[in-house]
Formats: sequence, C-alpha cells, structure tokens
Amino acid sequence: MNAAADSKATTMQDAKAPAAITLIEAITQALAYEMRNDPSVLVLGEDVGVNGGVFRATAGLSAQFGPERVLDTPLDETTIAGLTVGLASQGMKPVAEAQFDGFMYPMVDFIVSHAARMRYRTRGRLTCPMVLRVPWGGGIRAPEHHSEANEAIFTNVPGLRVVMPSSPQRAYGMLLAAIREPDPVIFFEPKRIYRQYKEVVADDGEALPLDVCYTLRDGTDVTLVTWGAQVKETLEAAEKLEKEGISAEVIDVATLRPLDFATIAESVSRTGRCVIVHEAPKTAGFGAEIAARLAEESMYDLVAPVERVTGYDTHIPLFRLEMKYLPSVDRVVAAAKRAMAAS
Amino acid sequence: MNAAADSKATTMQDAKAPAAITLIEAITQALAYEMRNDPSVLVLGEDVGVNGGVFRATAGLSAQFGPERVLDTPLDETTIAGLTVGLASQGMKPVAEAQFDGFMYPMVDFIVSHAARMRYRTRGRLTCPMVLRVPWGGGIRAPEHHSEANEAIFTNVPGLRVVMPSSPQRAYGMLLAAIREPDPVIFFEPKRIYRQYKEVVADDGEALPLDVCYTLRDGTDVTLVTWGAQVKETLEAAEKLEKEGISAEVIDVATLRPLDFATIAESVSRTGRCVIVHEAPKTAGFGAEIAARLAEESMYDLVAPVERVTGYDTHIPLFRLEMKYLPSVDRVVAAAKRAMAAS
Amino acid sequence: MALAASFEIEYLQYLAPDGTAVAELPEAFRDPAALLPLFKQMLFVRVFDGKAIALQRTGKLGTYAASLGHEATHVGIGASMGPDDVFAPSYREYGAQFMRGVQPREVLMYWGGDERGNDFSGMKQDYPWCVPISTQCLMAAGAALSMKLRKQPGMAVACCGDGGSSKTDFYAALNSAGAYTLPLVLCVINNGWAISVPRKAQTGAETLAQKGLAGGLHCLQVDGNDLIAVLEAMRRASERARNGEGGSVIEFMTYRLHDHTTADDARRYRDEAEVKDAWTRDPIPRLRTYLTAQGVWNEDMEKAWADECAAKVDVEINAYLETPVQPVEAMFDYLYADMPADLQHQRAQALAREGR
Amino acid sequence: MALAASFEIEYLQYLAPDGTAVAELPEAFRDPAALLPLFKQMLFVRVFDGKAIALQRTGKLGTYAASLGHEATHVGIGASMGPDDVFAPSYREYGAQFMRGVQPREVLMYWGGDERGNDFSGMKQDYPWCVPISTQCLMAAGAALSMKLRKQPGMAVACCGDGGSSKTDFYAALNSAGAYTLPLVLCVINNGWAISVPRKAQTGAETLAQKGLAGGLHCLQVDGNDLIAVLEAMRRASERARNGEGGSVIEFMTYRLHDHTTADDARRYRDEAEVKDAWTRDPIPRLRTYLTAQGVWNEDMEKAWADECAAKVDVEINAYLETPVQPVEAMFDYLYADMPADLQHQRAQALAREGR
Ligand SMILES: Cc1ncc(C[n+]2csc(CCOP(=O)(O)OP(=O)(O)O)c2C)c(N)n1
Ligand SMILES: Cc1ncc(C[n+]2csc(CCOP(=O)(O)OP(=O)(O)O)c2C)c(N)n1
Ligand SMILES: [Mg+2]
Ligand SMILES: [Mg+2]
Repeated sequence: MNAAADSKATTMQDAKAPAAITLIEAITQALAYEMRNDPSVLVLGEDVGVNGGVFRATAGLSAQFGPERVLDTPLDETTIAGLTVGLASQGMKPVAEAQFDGFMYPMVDFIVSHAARMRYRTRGRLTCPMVLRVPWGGGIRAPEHHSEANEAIFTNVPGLRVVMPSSPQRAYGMLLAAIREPDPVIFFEPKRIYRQYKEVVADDGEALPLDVCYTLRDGTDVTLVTWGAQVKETLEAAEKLEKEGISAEVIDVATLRPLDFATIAESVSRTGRCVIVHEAPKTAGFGAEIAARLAEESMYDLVAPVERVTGYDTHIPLFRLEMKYLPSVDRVVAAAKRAMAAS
Repeated sequence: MNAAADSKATTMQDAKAPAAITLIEAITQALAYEMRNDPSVLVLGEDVGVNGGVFRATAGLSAQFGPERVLDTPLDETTIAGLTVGLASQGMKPVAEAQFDGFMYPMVDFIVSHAARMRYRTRGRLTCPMVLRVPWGGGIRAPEHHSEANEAIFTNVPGLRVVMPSSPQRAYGMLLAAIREPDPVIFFEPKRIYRQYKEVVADDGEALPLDVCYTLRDGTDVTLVTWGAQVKETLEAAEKLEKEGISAEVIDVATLRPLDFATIAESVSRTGRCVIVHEAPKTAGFGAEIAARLAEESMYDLVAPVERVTGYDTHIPLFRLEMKYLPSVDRVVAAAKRAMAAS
Repeated sequence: MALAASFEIEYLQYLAPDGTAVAELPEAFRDPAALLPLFKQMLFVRVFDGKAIALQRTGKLGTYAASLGHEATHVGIGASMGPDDVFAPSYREYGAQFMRGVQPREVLMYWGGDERGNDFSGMKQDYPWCVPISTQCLMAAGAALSMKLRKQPGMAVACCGDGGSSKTDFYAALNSAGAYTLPLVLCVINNGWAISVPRKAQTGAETLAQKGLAGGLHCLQVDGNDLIAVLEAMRRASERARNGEGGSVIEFMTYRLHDHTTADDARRYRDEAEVKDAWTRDPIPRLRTYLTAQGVWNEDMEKAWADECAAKVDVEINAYLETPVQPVEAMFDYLYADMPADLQHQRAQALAREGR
Repeated sequence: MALAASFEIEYLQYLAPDGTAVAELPEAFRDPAALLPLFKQMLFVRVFDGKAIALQRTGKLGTYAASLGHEATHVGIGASMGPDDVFAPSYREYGAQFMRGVQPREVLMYWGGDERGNDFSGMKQDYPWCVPISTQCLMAAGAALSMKLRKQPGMAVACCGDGGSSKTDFYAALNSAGAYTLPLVLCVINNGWAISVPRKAQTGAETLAQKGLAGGLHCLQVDGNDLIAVLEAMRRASERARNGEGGSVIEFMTYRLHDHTTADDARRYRDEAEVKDAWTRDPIPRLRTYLTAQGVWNEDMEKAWADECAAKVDVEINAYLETPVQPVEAMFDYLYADMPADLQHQRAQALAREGR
C-alpha cells in the first residue's frame, strides 16, 4: 500500500531542488501549485488573505494570486460553507478554510444537505467539487474550541470524502488530489504536527490517491491503526514495543471515507491483533467503524479482542489537562501488550 | 431488562381508565403531563402552537397551556437551538421540536458547542436541561430531507444523551425522563411508526430509565439488536425465523448514548451471534459502535461474525425508491441465517 | 440630534386590484401586448396547479406545494431573467421555472418521489428545488460571487418566503451580497404565512424589505399581485446587479391562497375571512381586466387558451405517469463521480436482491 | 414615490477626543463624581491587561485577548447592568465583567487553560466567555425570553465585535428579539478589525447599528471611547428593555489598540499609522482630561490609584499562579449530573493511570 508514496518518491527528481518542508508548508505548496495549474481554484475563509491564515497555510497566496483568488470572508462559517457550495456548483473549485475544527459545526448543514447531495439530487446535472480544510485536533495549548477531533460527524455522511494526512508528503499529494476530486472532500489537518518535522516534498503536482491506507511500519505481532496527529504516538509506541520484542505494524488510515479496509484486514490476517488509536472520544468515534469491520470480516483472523485507545468520552479539557486526555504512547503500548497477552 | 417496563405495567391501575394510544399520542400525553407537573417546562418550535405541530405532537397544548408555554418560533433552526440553550441555562426546561430530522443540522453548533458543554465548561455553574424532539427516519413517502436517520452525528458527542423510543409506552416514559433529566437529551421519534399501533399507556407520570436497552423478545440462537422504526421489521424477522426453527432474541437499544452494552453482551453471551439492524447508512452508523464493543468485549462469545443490516452508504432516495433503501425483513432474516450458517 | 444614517424604502404598485392603473406605468412595460405572454403563463400555471393538486388527492403524486395566488410574482421574476443568470428557487416558483425551460413533468416527478425531476430540461445552471428553507439564497450568493470573480455578465436570483426571511441563511446571503457587492437579487415572497405561522410572528420589522439594510443592499417593497410592479422591481434590481452596483432585497406582497402544501390543512389556523379577502387581490383577474381594457385580450382568447393549457398539462401528466421508476442502482450511481469500492459492493448486493 | 418605510439612526457623542464636551450632557451623567469609580475601573482594566500580556509573554499564560482601547465601552456596559440582568460576553469584556464581580484571577485561569475560570465569583447567571463568535447573542436572546415569559424584571445584554455582527447567530438574535419583543441589548463593539479583516470587508452596510432594523429593533451608534455616550446609549436601551419596548442594537465605535490576541501579529495586516491615529481617541486620557477639568481628579490621585491597581493585580496573578491544576477526574466530573456507568469506568481508568 506504499506504492503510491513510492512512485511519488521516484518522480521527485523531476522537480527542481525539492526542499524539506513541514506539513503546513506542504499545504501551502499544494495550494500554490494547483492555483497555478487550474484557474478555477480559489481559496476562501477568515483571515486567509493578507494575513495568510492564522496558521499561515495561505501565506503568500494573496500576494501571488491576488485578492480575487484568495478571499477573506465575512466572519460566518455558514457563509463560508454556503458560498463554497455556490461557487463549486457553478464550475469553480473552491478550497475553503474553517479556522479551527470547533468552528465547523455551522457548516454541517451545507456540507450534509447540499455539498454531499448536489450530484445525487440533480442526477449529475450540478456537482460540488469543493475542499474544506480544517485544522484539527488538540495538544497545542490553544483556547477552548480550538482542539476538537470531530471527524466522526462526517464519516456517516454519504457523498463526502473525509481525509486526514499525517506527513508533509501525504499532505501535499492528498491536498492536490482533494482539489482535483470532482466531489466534496473534508480535509482535516492535524495541527499538532503542522510543524513537527520536515520532509522533502517535490513540488511536482503529483497527487496521491484518496482511497488507500498507508502502512508506515511493517510488523508481525500486532496491527496499530491510527490517523492524524496520533500517528506520532503510535509510531513511538511501535518502537517501544520493538524494544520489548513485540513487532507492531503501523497503518495510517489517511482516508477515512471511503475506508481502505482491505489494507487493514490484510495486516490483521497476519498479526491477528488490532489496536485502534484516535484522539476523538471513544464512543461512536471512527475507530468503531474499523472495529466493526473487523468483527464482520476478520473475526476468524483475530486471536485477541480488538482494542481502542482513544480520547475519553468527555470534551477535551482546556490545556492544563489536555495531555491527560489525549492517548499517550504508554496507553498504546499497554493496549498492544494486552492484545499480546490475550491470545 | 424488562423490569422497568413491567413495573410500569403494574402501576398502570393507579391512573384512571388508561387508554390505548399511538406513539405520537403518547408523546403529546407526556408533554401535557409534564407541563402540568412542572411550570418551568415549555415547548417551542415551528408550527407547534395553534397548528399543534406538523405531526400533531403538540396538538391541544397551546389551548391548554397558552401561547407563553407553547411558542411558535421564527423559521430558523439556529434560532430554535440557541433560544433553547438560553432558556435551559436560565432555569427553564424547554422542549424544542425540530420539524424533521433533515432540518436539525443548523442546530448542531448549539447542541455540540453549548448544550453539551454548558455544565462542563462552567464547572456546574450553569446547566442545560433541554430536550430536542426530532421526528426521525424514512418510509412515509415524504419529500426530500424529511426522511433522514442522522443519529450517528450525535452519538460521538460527550455531554449528550441520545434516545429513541419505539413503542407508545416507551415514548411516554422516556419523554418524561428526558424532560426531567438535568442534561440535554436528543429525543428521536421514529415517525414511520408514529401511528403504527396503539398500546395502553397509563398517564401516571412514571418515567422510564434513559440508560437501558429493552429485550422485546427472548431467544437463544441469535441476538437481533435494533432501534427506532426498524424494531418493526426486526420483530417480524424474528417471527419468520422462528418458523424456520431459529430462535431470535430482539433488543431495542432505546437509548443510544449512554449505551447499555451489558444487556447486549449478556444476550450475545448466550446466543453467540449478533445482527445489528438500523436505517442509517452503514459506515460509521451507530451500529458500528455496537459491533466494536462486541469485538472488544464479547469476542470470545461470538461464534459467527457480527452482521449489520442497514441503509446503504448513500442518501435515502426520494420516495419512489425509499423502500429499496430501508432494511427489509428479508434482509434481516438472511443475515440471521448467515450467522447461523457461519458457526 | 446627530444622525448616523437614514433610509427610505419605496413601495411599488401600478395596477390596483380592480385592474386600473394607479400610477404612471414604467416605460418598459407600457406595451400591453408585451405583457400578454406573461399573462398566459400565469393562466397556465394556475391550470397546472389545479391539476397537480387533483393528482395528489387521487394518490398519484406525493405532497405538493401549490403556487395558487403567487402567479404574478413567480412569472414576473421568471420573465426578468435570461440565460446568463442563475435561478435558485425555493419549492413553489413553477411560474418562474417554466419560463426558464423546466418542464411541468419535471415538477411532477420531483413531488412524485423521483430525483430525475431535478435534472431540468431548462437552464442547466439553475439550482434544484430547495427544501431546507432559504439555503438556496446563500448558494445563489455563491453563484453570484462566481460570476463576479469570472467577470461574467449574469446575476443570481433567489426566492424565499416570509418565513424564509427569518432564516439565518437568508441573512448570510444578504450580508455576503453587501460585503462583496454581488449581482444578487433576493426575492422575499411574502404570502402572509409560513405554514401556520403568520408573517407578524416572524419578525418585529415592519417590512421584510428593510432586512436588506442590514447588508447595505437596495431595498424595495412591491405589490406582488401586480405583474407590472413585479417586473419593474426586478428591472431595477437587475440593472443594479448588471451595472456592478450590488444586491437587492425585494419584498413581494402576495398571499397563499391554498394550504401550505397538500399535507396541510390551513383551516386549523387561518381565518376563512382573511382568505376570502385575499381573493379580491388575486393577480389574475386584475391583469385580465387591464389587458381586456387595453384591447389585447378577450373571452374567446381566454377560452381557447384555457383549453390549450389543459391539453398541455394533460400531456405532461401522462408523461409523468408513464415514466418508469428508476432502477435500484440509481441510488448508487449519482453519489460520486468515481464510485468507491465499498459502494460498488453494496450496489451489487442491491442488484442481487432484485434478482439482477 | 410611495414609501414602504423610513428610518433614522442617531449617533451619540458627548466628549470629544480632547476631553471637552461637544453636546449637552445627559442629565443622568452630569455629576462628574459619579463617573469617578468608572474611570478608576477603566484604569484598573488597563493595568490588568498590561500585566496579563506580560504573563503570556513569559510563558505563564496561554493565548490572551487584550481589551486595550475598549475600556470605556466595556466599563460603561458593565456599569449599566444590575443583578437582575444577564450578561453574555464574548471574550474580552473584562471591564464589564469586573463590575459584575468576576475576579481577575478567573480571567487568568480561563486563558491559563483551567475551566474553573468560568465558575464566576460574580453574577451566577452570567454566561461564560464565549469563543464561537456571537453565539452568546442568541443565548442571551433565550435568556431574555426566559425573563419575559416569567415576568422577571431584568434584561439580557450581549456583546460581540464588528466581525461578530456578520455571524448568522447575531442575526438570529436580533430577529428573535424583534419577533418576541425581548428585553435584549445587543452591543456591537466595533473596534475596526476582526483579526486581520477590516470592518469594511464584513458588510456593505454603512453602519453596524442599522442591522437592528432587520429585526425592527431600536438602533443607535455611539462613540465607544466616550464613556458618557456609552452610558447614555445603555440607559436608553435598558429603559426600553425594562419597559417592555423590546430590544436594541448599539454600535460602539472604538478601536483595538493591541493585536487581536497574543497569538496574533497585527503588523502583518494593519497600518501603523492607523493605530497611531487611533491612540489620539484613547478613551482614558479623554475622560481623565474631563474629570480633571471638573476638579474631581488629579495627578496624585492617579499615581496612588495606579499603585493600588498594580498591587491588586499582583495579588490576583499570584492567586492564579498558585492554583494547582485540577485533578484528572475533573474532566469527567462536570460532564453530566448523573455520570453514566461507562464514563465512571473511564474515570477509574484515568485515575489508575495516575496511580490513584
Ligand atoms: C430548514 C427547514 N425548516 C423547516 C422546514 C419545514 N417547512 C417547509 S415550508 C415551511 C414554511 C415556509 O414558509 P415561507 O418561507 O413563508 O414560504 P411559503 O411556504 O409560505 O412559500 C416550513 C417551516 C423546512 N423545509 N426547512
Ligand atoms: C465561529 C468562530 N469562527 C472563528 C473564530 C476565530 N476568531 C476568534 S476572534 C475572531 C475575530 C473576531 O472579530 P470581532 O468580532 O470583530 O471581535 P474582536 O476580536 O475584534 O473583539 C475570529 C475570526 C471563532 N472564535 N469563532
Ligand atoms: Mg410564506
Ligand atoms: Mg473587531
């Protein structure tokens, strides 16, 4: 399942002097690439213009492409969502920004009732090729409502694609794919790892698929499945486990909807054990869908009960306590060991 | 787990001449009871006043309690949600109505960002004892957006209770409980069975618990778990199965959040098989949570893979095709048989 | 007293309910012959409406929202738009839509539970019927923004009701129109009722037109049962839109002569006397009297046209009734441009359940 | 030309930026001694603000939203409310909140990442700080509705910014206030910027006050750096509210002299010259000049009060810094009145992870 990433690596030499950049810089790079490439692409949101976005995702775009392609909106998320659907259904390719995850709730109506239904409702006469970028998740010591992991709200909605890259390369390639996708994409960006590390990302315009999971680490004893910022803790847990003689495979789901369950199932068919790790509250989080699919399709492969290591079923606390809320490396390690012990 | 329902039955004689009523009439009866009982209870929504609601749920309440306790709102769901949170946080007990499931999306922000967080955010200084009643689900040949099964949106949200009665008695008792509950409750009403059948419901003010599943039928071979209008098809499937020698236990989840998993687990520990039936799209529907819990906590009890019989992962079609979308008795029977064959 | 701002909102009416002119007619609409096709369209809509209601009553149609009484407003709006424009209707502006090429059979298919009704034969860019109240207004603002950004010549026109003018999406639309100086016309069709809730209960504002002031838009209130006033209001708004002067809110004063939909029973909440009174302002006799007085219409023409309408509608009804149900795969095939593997699997299951 | 409606919106200013009176003072605010405590409160807020920013810069506080430049508006609003009222702030109206008994240490706790900051020592009915822009306006409308239904004497007052006046929730609040004739005062604090977006980009309306017309509310625009104008505007609005005459929208013209928050760098998007110019309208020197000219204030008093403020704020800062982190169970204990079994289980797990 790393084929896409690999082919990307091989095309890297085509671009001139690819630089090592952060995840957020990869976002900016992808936006700039596609705005150059396709004149129907435009960016809109609060403070995305001259200010370049509160996270700097759109830094420099206004200067490069002008205010007609980088639109500051009035301060209203309903407005952003509605205008975006309007633009997309008339042939433009808007990339909207929700300033933070906690502010996207007023967008739900337009996303669910219109974006996700435009093609379906009109039998393909009108469509809605839009991207909604959402800085997502906790752990940055931010104020209230700036730390939500609310992807589950969208994963039950037909007509949407819901993705979440967790590396600079995947951010670049998946954002290009999202913009080119003829249907609406909710593009979650794990803000905690916006600047976690740099990676060489060729600015070659190569998109990555939006329907595959990425196996980040091979293993034989237990499959750790995660997405977003938790990829960090999960990889660390895998290293710790290795020191204790447990070989953990790590899968970054990357695209939640549609889910590439085949990759997960194949891994679990080898390991027999699965630990699902996510930030969002446990109950009815997207981890439930993965566990459910295992219960349906991989039951005979499982040698231990499925484990979920998640946020608790409460709101992420303000920042003095938030790290106690988020799944830790130790919790992942403990769950993997329980799975090993169970069998 | 039928204890509550049974004790309810035994207290029936206390009330004078309890009548057989439909589910929707039970709703009206509960509203009227609690408005008499508690002056802080009020009802608000579109057309709930003189018109008595588009489904007649509030019929007669305006005449009985006056327009100050049965408020028609301006036509805006954001307004309904926001006013409701405002009223609830100042000591009233508002029961709001969303006219149809498909119109509740603009309420998501107030529900998630305020109703579900008021107590948490203020450390208990302000609270939000509100009920949001939502006619829910398909199958009534209604126009677009009048047939959604969107409960999954709310089941991942901490601070909420999410319930769905599926009989007149449970509608009465659970609505009373919801109104008396000190925290916000999303109260889904399966509109397809609003008038499906009548049942004697004593108007005795007895609430039912909001944290139990109801076992509607005992069985030994397979556990069928469902909620809402699908209880009808599921019970019919159980009868069909019985004719073929398969003994199906039927559980009405009734309260989705918090989930009474113990009742489901206990049943599956006896049957070893579980079929989950719901109207909503399959992927990341609430059925996933139940299947996930089985994969975590009941794996050693399962002798067959879990089955989900659900709406497809597409929007419920307009009414000419909707019955092809909704899970049918035959699909439930087939799934149960697959479960029987698997083991 | 220092003033921060002051405003005046004009009211337009040219034809009184009795069909006589009460003000000098706007130059653009002085030729009665030019009004004739619009009057005929109004008559056609009324025939269509009656037959659609009858279809519903006999179980051959789902819930239907009639347009009885709104004909002047709807047809006047439709007549004011061209192929460069984008129309965003609510759910009952058939008069406007017919003028944009939507087929009556498409209306019937939509209310008959078939998505293909939304695949209009008419202007492909127009928005489908919109059930979530007033969300069409904000999509229209987005459409207007796309025109402005691409320097296209058109305007976007959205309709909502008096109830719809309370919806936050309506406010968002007018706010955006003002912020971006968009070529957007928001038509508030005030028919007195939002299902059972009277106009007065929606807002404390004395007019719905003045809501446009919140966004710095041009505001007008007009007699929506007077076709000429409707046309003139739309002419002014569209001129502004096309000249880059920005958006308008027009309140059309009319009345819902039917129940809200066929699923509603207005007698539960509405005084019959009010309805009776409203019939005296019916837009059709008013225009008929005027056009007859102008010598361009007469009883024979009316009779002939009525027959033509009935025949035409019957053809449409038959086409609707004869349209077979979509196959089961239709619920999968229009969801994504590229169907995900999971969904392909579910589609195959659904086909298998049909024995296909 | 027939008029559907016409409107005038008043502008209030009594003290010019140089501290001289430019209009006859309203009777209620003619006694300069009565203004003194408010002036002192303004000075206190400014000291608090400065120290809070310094705390953030040294890593002892999270992101902080300063109120620099808004003191007259905030304090004037706070001074106009009583214990029967409900206040719904956005996130920077400390001046108003201090007057309602909120402790400075609570402000610091909130921005310091501790929910207990929202458990105000002051008016228990007041709403907590509200991050989702303008949603507080609609909750305040609900609070006002509860007062009206229960025939309670108070009013609800909500604050939002110029940016916040674009939010659909703000429109929903004014729409409700008009529809139900609610005792609601919507204070739009126009400080020129919504983070990087200038007021002009938010709307095409020439004033933000006129948005109230959309709901039929009373509208006023005032110089928000003139404490007397603020007090007079609030007096008029509260009189209306208390007399059952309904809601008001007041636009307070002020300026954000600081960055949006400590996480922002306004130099990226804002001209320094504009900021420099805004300092000439600083509400504090203006009132100082006036009160000094009236003989109720002098340099010695200022010096003494400055010291007192500094000492008082330091006490608060220490109290904040010394407050221990909440125990891990705090994230479970305030979610429901009756904790579901599942959550009890998770709580026990969390405690176990702490070795407890
Ligand atoms: C968001 C939303 N809420 C509620 C409804 C249900 N509903 C359908 S029409 C209607 C009343 C609309 O009144 P108005 O806007 O005046 O338009 P009219 O039907 O009178 O033309 C309501 C409440 C809906 N369709 N959408
Ligand atoms: C719903 C929502 N969207 C976005 C934000 C991020 N945000 C915080 S403050 C702000 C600007 C607010 O400007 P304004 O209303 O003028 O108030 P001011 O900060 O100037 O006092 C924004 C966009 C938010 N808090 N809530
Ligand atoms: Mg209406
Ligand atoms: Mg501002």
